Amino acid sequence: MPSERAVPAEEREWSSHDGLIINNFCIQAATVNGSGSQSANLVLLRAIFQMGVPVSGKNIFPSNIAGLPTWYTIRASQDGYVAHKKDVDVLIALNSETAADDIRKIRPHAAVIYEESLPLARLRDDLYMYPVPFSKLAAQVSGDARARRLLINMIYVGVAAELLSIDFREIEVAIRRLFKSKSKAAESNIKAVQIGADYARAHLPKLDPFKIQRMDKTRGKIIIDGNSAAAIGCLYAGCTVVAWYPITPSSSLCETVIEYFKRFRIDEETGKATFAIVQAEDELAALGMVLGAGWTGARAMTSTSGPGISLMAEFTGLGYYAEVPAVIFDVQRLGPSTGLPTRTSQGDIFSVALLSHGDTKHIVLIPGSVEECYSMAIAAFDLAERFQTPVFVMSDLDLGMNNWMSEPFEYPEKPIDRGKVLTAEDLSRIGHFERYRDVDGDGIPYRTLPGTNHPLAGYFTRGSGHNEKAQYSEKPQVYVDLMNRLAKKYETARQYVPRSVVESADSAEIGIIAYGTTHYAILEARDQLEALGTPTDYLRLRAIPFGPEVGEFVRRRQRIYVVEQNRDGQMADLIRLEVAREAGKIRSLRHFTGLPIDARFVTESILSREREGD
Amino acid sequence: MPSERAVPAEEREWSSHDGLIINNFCIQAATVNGSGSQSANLVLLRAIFQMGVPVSGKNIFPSNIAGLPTWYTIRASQDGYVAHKKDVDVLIALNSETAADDIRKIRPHAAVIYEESLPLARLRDDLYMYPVPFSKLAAQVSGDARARRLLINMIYVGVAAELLSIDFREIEVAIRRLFKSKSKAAESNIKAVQIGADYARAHLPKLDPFKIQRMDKTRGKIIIDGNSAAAIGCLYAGCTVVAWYPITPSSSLCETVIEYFKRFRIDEETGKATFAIVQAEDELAALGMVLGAGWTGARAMTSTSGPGISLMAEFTGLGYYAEVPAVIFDVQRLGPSTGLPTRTSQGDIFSVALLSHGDTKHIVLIPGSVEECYSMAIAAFDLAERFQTPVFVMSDLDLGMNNWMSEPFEYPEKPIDRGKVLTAEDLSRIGHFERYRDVDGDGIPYRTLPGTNHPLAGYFTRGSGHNEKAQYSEKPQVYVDLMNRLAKKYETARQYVPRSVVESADSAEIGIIAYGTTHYAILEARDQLEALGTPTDYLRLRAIPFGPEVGEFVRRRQRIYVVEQNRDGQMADLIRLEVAREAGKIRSLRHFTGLPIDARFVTESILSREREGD
Amino acid sequence: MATTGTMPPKAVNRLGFTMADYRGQESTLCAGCGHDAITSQIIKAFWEYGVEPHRVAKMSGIGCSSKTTAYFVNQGHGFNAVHGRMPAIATGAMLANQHLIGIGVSGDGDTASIGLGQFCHLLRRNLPIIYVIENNGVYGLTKGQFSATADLGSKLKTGVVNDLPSIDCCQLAIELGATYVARSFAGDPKQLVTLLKGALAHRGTCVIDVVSPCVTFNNHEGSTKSYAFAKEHEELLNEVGFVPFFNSIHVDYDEGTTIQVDMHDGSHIYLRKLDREHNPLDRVGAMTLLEKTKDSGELLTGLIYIDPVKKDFLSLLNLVDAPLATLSMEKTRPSRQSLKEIMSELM
Amino acid sequence: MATTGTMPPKAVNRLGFTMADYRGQESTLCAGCGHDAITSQIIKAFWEYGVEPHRVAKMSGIGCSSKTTAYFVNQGHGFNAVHGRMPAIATGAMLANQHLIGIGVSGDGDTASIGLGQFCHLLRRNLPIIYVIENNGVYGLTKGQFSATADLGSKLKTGVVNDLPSIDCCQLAIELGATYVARSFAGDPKQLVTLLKGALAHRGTCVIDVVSPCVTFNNHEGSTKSYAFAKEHEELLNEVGFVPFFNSIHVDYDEGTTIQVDMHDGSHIYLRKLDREHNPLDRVGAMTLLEKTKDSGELLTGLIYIDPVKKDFLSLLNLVDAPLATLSMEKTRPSRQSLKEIMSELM
Ligand SMILES: Cc1ncc(C[n+]2csc(CCOP(=O)(O)OP(=O)(O)O)c2C)c(N)n1
Ligand SMILES: Cc1ncc(C[n+]2csc(CCOP(=O)(O)OP(=O)(O)O)c2C)c(N)n1
Ligand code: SF4
Ligand code: SF4
Ligand SMILES: [Mg+2]
Ligand SMILES: [Mg+2]
Repeated sequence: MPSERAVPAEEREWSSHDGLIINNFCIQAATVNGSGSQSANLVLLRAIFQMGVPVSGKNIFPSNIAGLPTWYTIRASQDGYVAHKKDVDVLIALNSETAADDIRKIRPHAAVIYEESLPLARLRDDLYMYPVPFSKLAAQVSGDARARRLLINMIYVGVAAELLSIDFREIEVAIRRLFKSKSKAAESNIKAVQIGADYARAHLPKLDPFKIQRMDKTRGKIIIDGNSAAAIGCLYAGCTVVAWYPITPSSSLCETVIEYFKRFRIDEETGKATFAIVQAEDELAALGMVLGAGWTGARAMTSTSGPGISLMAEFTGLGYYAEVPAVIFDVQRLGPSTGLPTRTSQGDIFSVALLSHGDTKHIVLIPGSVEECYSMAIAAFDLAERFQTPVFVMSDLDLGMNNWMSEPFEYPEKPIDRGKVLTAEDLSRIGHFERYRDVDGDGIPYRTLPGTNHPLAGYFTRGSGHNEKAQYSEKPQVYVDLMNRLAKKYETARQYVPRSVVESADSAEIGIIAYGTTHYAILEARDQLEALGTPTDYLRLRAIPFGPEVGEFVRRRQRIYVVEQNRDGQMADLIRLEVAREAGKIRSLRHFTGLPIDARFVTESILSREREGD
Repeated sequence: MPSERAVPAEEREWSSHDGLIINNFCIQAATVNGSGSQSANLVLLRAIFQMGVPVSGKNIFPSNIAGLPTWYTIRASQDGYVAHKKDVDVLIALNSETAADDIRKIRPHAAVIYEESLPLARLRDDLYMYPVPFSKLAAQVSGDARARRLLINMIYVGVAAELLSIDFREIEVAIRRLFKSKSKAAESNIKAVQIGADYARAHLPKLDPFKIQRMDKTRGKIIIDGNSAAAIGCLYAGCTVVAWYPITPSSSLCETVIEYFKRFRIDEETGKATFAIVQAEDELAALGMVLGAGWTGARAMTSTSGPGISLMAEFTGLGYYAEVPAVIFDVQRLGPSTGLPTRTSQGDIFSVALLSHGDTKHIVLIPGSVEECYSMAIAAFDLAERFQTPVFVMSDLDLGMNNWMSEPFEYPEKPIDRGKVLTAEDLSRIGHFERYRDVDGDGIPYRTLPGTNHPLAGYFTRGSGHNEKAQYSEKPQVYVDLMNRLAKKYETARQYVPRSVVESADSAEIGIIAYGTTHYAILEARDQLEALGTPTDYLRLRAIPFGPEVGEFVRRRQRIYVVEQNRDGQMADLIRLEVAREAGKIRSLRHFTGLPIDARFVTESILSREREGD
Repeated sequence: MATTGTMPPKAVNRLGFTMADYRGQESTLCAGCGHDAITSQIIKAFWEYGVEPHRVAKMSGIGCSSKTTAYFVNQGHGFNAVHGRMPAIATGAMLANQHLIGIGVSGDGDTASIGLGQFCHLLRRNLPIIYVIENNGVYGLTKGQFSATADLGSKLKTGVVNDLPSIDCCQLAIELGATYVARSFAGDPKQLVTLLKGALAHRGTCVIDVVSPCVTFNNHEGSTKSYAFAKEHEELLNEVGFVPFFNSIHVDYDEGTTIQVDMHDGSHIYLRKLDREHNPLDRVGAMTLLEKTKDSGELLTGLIYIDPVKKDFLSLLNLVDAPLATLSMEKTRPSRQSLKEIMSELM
Repeated sequence: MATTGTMPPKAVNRLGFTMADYRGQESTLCAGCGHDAITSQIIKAFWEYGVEPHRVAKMSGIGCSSKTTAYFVNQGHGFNAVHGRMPAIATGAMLANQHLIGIGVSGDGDTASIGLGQFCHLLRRNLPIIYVIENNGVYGLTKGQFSATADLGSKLKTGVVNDLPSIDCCQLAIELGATYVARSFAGDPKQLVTLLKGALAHRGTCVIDVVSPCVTFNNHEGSTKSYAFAKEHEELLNEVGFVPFFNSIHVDYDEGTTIQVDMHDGSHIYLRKLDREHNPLDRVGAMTLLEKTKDSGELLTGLIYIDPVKKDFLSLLNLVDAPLATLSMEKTRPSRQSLKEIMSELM
């Protein structure tokens, strides 16, 4: 075990007080999935949060149900950095299979809480080792093997809380919150935490420098995952039809929709549902149902991930060409085909932006925070109806399934926008109706909803060639006109989709462009770069098609780093196409390990590319 | 009717001899589909061909079975131009519904053969009008309405032949060829032609200048459509498994495969088939079967069009990531969704090149002639097995379903390449086997075929994350390494796919890039441009990924026109990405009416863009 | 036995519409195609029953058959979707507006080949629509390849023989949960129109599998879906009569020979038994009948199975009465307070 | 009645392999998962029957169940494809090499939800493979949502009740053309191993629908796919015995109580009737039985239907004997002369 020492040089950035490292470190619990450790980790996370310390949690879990290694990382950051951080400061090593490896990987001078019976003590001599007889402690409380396994998790919470000075009362609050309906469970869990804390107090003298101290940086904030946030968005978007098929990491979005809708969308007078949710037989059917519902006038959505996107290609083309609204959430996971279902990625950009054969282009929204999962969900329904086309919302596993702090979401002040819909009264007034005519010059035609009681209301929707009156046509000019109008509609969308967010002193040579969850690594990396004398400007994309600000941003800078989480630099390519004449400026930085991107990767990549001169 | 006159000024290019226009005009037969006119048109086409005159035929037909307007254009061109030409010189107007419109559209001084009872004589006064009492003539021969309808077609052949000096003996040969098995039908058709010819001779004094005269430019050539050519390619490629689902304009490819395979691929000794062909239940299943067969070692293929491509997205990703050979023909048709199934397009480029979610890139071959449909079919199977990946061959309706002249196809001299397959003997010798290891540094691993009788041969194919030994793995580095190797494999493919064809004096400022059937319009347009003082260089793409010659071509020229048949300039974008720093040079010219692109469009577009200076 | 008398075409129905009001665009199918005959009966049935045209949602996939939704009820709302996927479109459409009268028209290729999965799941849900299969045993629109309903041993014009068993859509329908299952023949307009009216009165999935000859590609000798073959082999399972709810006719029937079925909307179906003893309310009997006659070559037509009580899919969802499609924002956006509540739970 | 005695695990089978030679990677499923029990019986059956490991093609879709192809016959060839699409992969694989012994393992979601269309078409083709459905009524891998085989009225842990009828894969299998159709239970290893050996002796599609409890998501009260429920409700349809072709045992049986079925490979299956009169050679009877017991709550296990004579899909194709996969160029590239012939026809 290393002797007491000062914060090492490369850790200057840390807040150090009396040799202590306060509110600025990563805890990693390495356990086995299906063992209930997830609750323990959430309790730790929330307790720190409740102490006012900015915190984030990343769950690295396997694609199976039980028995495989899983890692949960909790990052406390007084500066509010919430990006993934690779360096582990406090390891809770409870998975005997990976423990040795886990220990080998952590940074020097880290603390390790581990099962005392495992032969880990001598693996390294630059760590603070805290052996704990977890199994024995658990056995004191329960005879049942399964119960013991669950208890161990809370015991490590107790040990960690004691060692890191996490307030026991906050732990208690967090546990009662989690188990609210089952208060007996709450009590036994609290007891287990106590056992851990007691053991630590009695047997583990504090050696490491890591400590949580109360702050005031989380007051009024919420903690939520992106999928739940999107579900809440759907709730307030007035979504009425949901058709979905389970797939990791998207399932929890629709499952949360079900919960909230059952709670808040039952008509008070009649006790009946103002929504319909169908678990479809697959993704083809899910999107088909959404299009059917969108056609007849529901605000309809589905949610999926990569494989589902591929299966939705044909129906997406229909929605584009027949101009039917639909909202599709793509919670991206890693890799082609089945890939790594429980790893994060931004690998579907190209696929989604151009989904389907024969000249198609789609509106894509890219939330960069849980708040945007919420607000862009609402925006997506409005856009889908306004533009009468499928609109995609591209989240990812990291955003969708991990817990993030956020300001509370604001109630939408804008009323629901149902777009250009003609009612029977409108038809009587106007006296004619051509479904696919560009009346307003914006490429967007008017529609009626099936069921409208007016002799002019009926029209024939189809995925085959059609004229302005929605009649079948094979005339060359009719086809060209329709396709050009669709292109114009897409141009119009540039004005309506969320603008990019630019952060700039407008003096930097270097521009960074990123989107989605890559944002958090950029925030931190920019500070690191700045500190190292390399100021950067930053544009966070929020939608496709791009607004004019993207071209502008590129034009005014010398070198542009497009940072993203896929192999092929998909967004970099879309940007190159957008700024064709300046495509040479674009440099693509890609992180595609399936773990969320971290700031150090960005910082080091940019510095090394800058050195190389490319 | 106009008086006899010299060839007009804008037609200088035409060969004119004694005021005649010889072997250089377009005949268009406007009929109703399902009426049997297709045979008549083929007879005309072949008769001209047999007279040694270069000829091409374009069928513009509706997406239904019978009763709608259809147009067949035969272009005779002594210079060998075979691109679509919009100007009609000789119209055979037999569709009463469209006749007036058809006549309105043709060029001045054209000839019109039409049913005399239709009130068309006075529509225009700048045409040579030849009224023929088709119904009456047919009634003389047959009482049966259906037979009469069929006869009318051959009667117009006779009229046209007589007026245009097409040798009656060649007509006879062409008819006997077409009806070979049914010689009674041949006789009655010949008789009908005779009736038409007799009528013309007796009642229609020749006024127009158009005439076919024997030449010697087709000797030894064949006439074939691209789908049949591709089918013959599959035959000699040693393709063993075919799974398909009917779709226009791809169906005839597999239907022709069936014919040829039944004829030439029955084992002589046993009378048994050396192939298996399955009509699958849909395109998902078709590609699934191909992948299953490719995995166990068949040379397997399917053929489809746009909607099928969209449905194949998921399986394509599996093929890419699990590295299973497959050959997929995409005979492109027009538009998103169902679109216009009987119109041509090059609209699936982007979709196919990047098909499926999560970072995928595919090898794509693009035949520009019927000969290349044949030879690239063979190449595709070799590439699919060499690279262990899905390989796409992108044809289109124009190439696939229309008739084209060609030199006869050459027997493949290269033996079949089965790629890196380890046999039981190999395994014994080597002593170990890792399915996904990059042994040779080219990104391409070795495989075994299921059924190989060796304890080392088995491995586990999957679309989920896997290490070099084909074991499931979620390790970040394992994923990154695999994806990088796949990227390397794709780089290797640049050396193996067919190179672009460059035609250049290397002095032109202007480069044209085109591919597939756009080629023929370019050939003709370059001559037109040259004649107008605008010389051009030309690169015909034949595959994705591009070879180094593409970048080279762009670098060495000032302005590049990428000409293609889709709305979004999909290939132009792929080229922009390839030459990022010079993307500004790329100008995109797009023709997407669904009719094959014509030279005049190219010439005029380039001239006008050159004038504008862009 | 009484059926509704056929009204002369210029007369108006109970809603004041003439038959012409139920027509659509002109057909572009081949002259003589069975599908056009079916279209005529749809027009007639909708007219006679008195369907409000603006409530009609006409949905289809791709194929000659699927085109026909354009050929009836012009004032209705049509959706010609993609190949084999009409069931999903129909499901979504009905979810959004359960007041629509949904009719799906599909082909045998569309339903039993590419679309089989969606078809089966639609049946399982008992979605309240009329699902007409225009069954010609081939893919008409792509020029006559066998579909999955082609009978074992039947022959294409080219001489190719089908060596796989045919899929029986009626049998699947009964097995998987549809509640009104009939088979008919395009050449038997009287039966077909009655079955269609019965279907209009039923709330649940109504599958009507209609043998509909493809005159261009499957009407030759050796075909088992030709006019000639169907005419020769048609066997009536029962004689179907329909008395709509708005008709006060009282029907006297003999319980020994006739079964009366009371429909959701107050209409009645009368089924006169013929030679074969068959009770269409008996699910096991219906299945057994189809299984037994599978290879007999007979074309059994009539109402094969009906369950007039089972709940349809939409009823299971307990939806508000107004269509979801047109609910106002007041109904679909919960209160400001509710969001506060949710937020405070997350703090 | 005699069945093959179970050999001790270290013994070798007729080919000289030990049982260990039929094992695979270690399972990563939850402890107690029914799927693992099925894997064990596959290992045992393949060992006892004496399958050459290198001839085994193990194919699956996606799901906990689909992972299990990695857990047996390590020396075989595995293909874990995409969700619901194993049938197409299996069809292609068998086309390319009809000497492979194909076994597909799938889940109820994989087969009856997303994969239903492909499953049905596989059945129709009677492709010669063993198709094991590990049926737990839920999507295990995505954490326990209902699949399409969930029984009407069954309950999730969360209290959600399934209100749609379940799809019976055995009934579909018989109806659509499979020729060996059985149901079993992961908790009944003796029956399962015998059914698997019988399937190895059969040439045609063998569907074995095995109730395989998901201990994590569907083993609670209210589930109809739990160990407890299945144990309580299992009803043996018959007692199955299997005598492989290489075994010279002579079986004396009573024709009144036992049916003998002669298999393609010379093996024999003996079926001792139990209380229920059921003849698995009788297709109509088998269908009726399933239809009748649909809502009875009974879990009927045993061999439900067998047709030992119908031709399988590959036989219909009249393929050369050698696998297409490994035919030499001499067999697959026609002569130079033939191309000349084709070219001259096109001149
Ligand atoms: C995805 C897809 N695959 C193939 C096609 C081509 N296609 C159009 S209609 C059709 C079959 C139609 O057969 P059926 O449903 O029986 O209708 P019919 O024409 O016989 O009435 C096919 C294969 C298509 N439109 N889309
Ligand atoms: C196209 C696609 N959609 C969804 C998924 C997610 N997914 C994986 S397994 C599965 C269901 C598995 O259920 P089942 O087949 O019953 O297998 P079990 O896990 O119950 O054994 C789903 C929906 C996927 N992998 N691919
Ligand atoms: S091809 Fe056949 S199905 Fe299609 S319209 Fe003609 S007759 Fe009808
Ligand atoms: S989740 Fe269920 S099906 Fe999956 S491994 Fe666990 S017990 Fe088995
Ligand atoms: Mg059909
Ligand atoms: Mg399951």
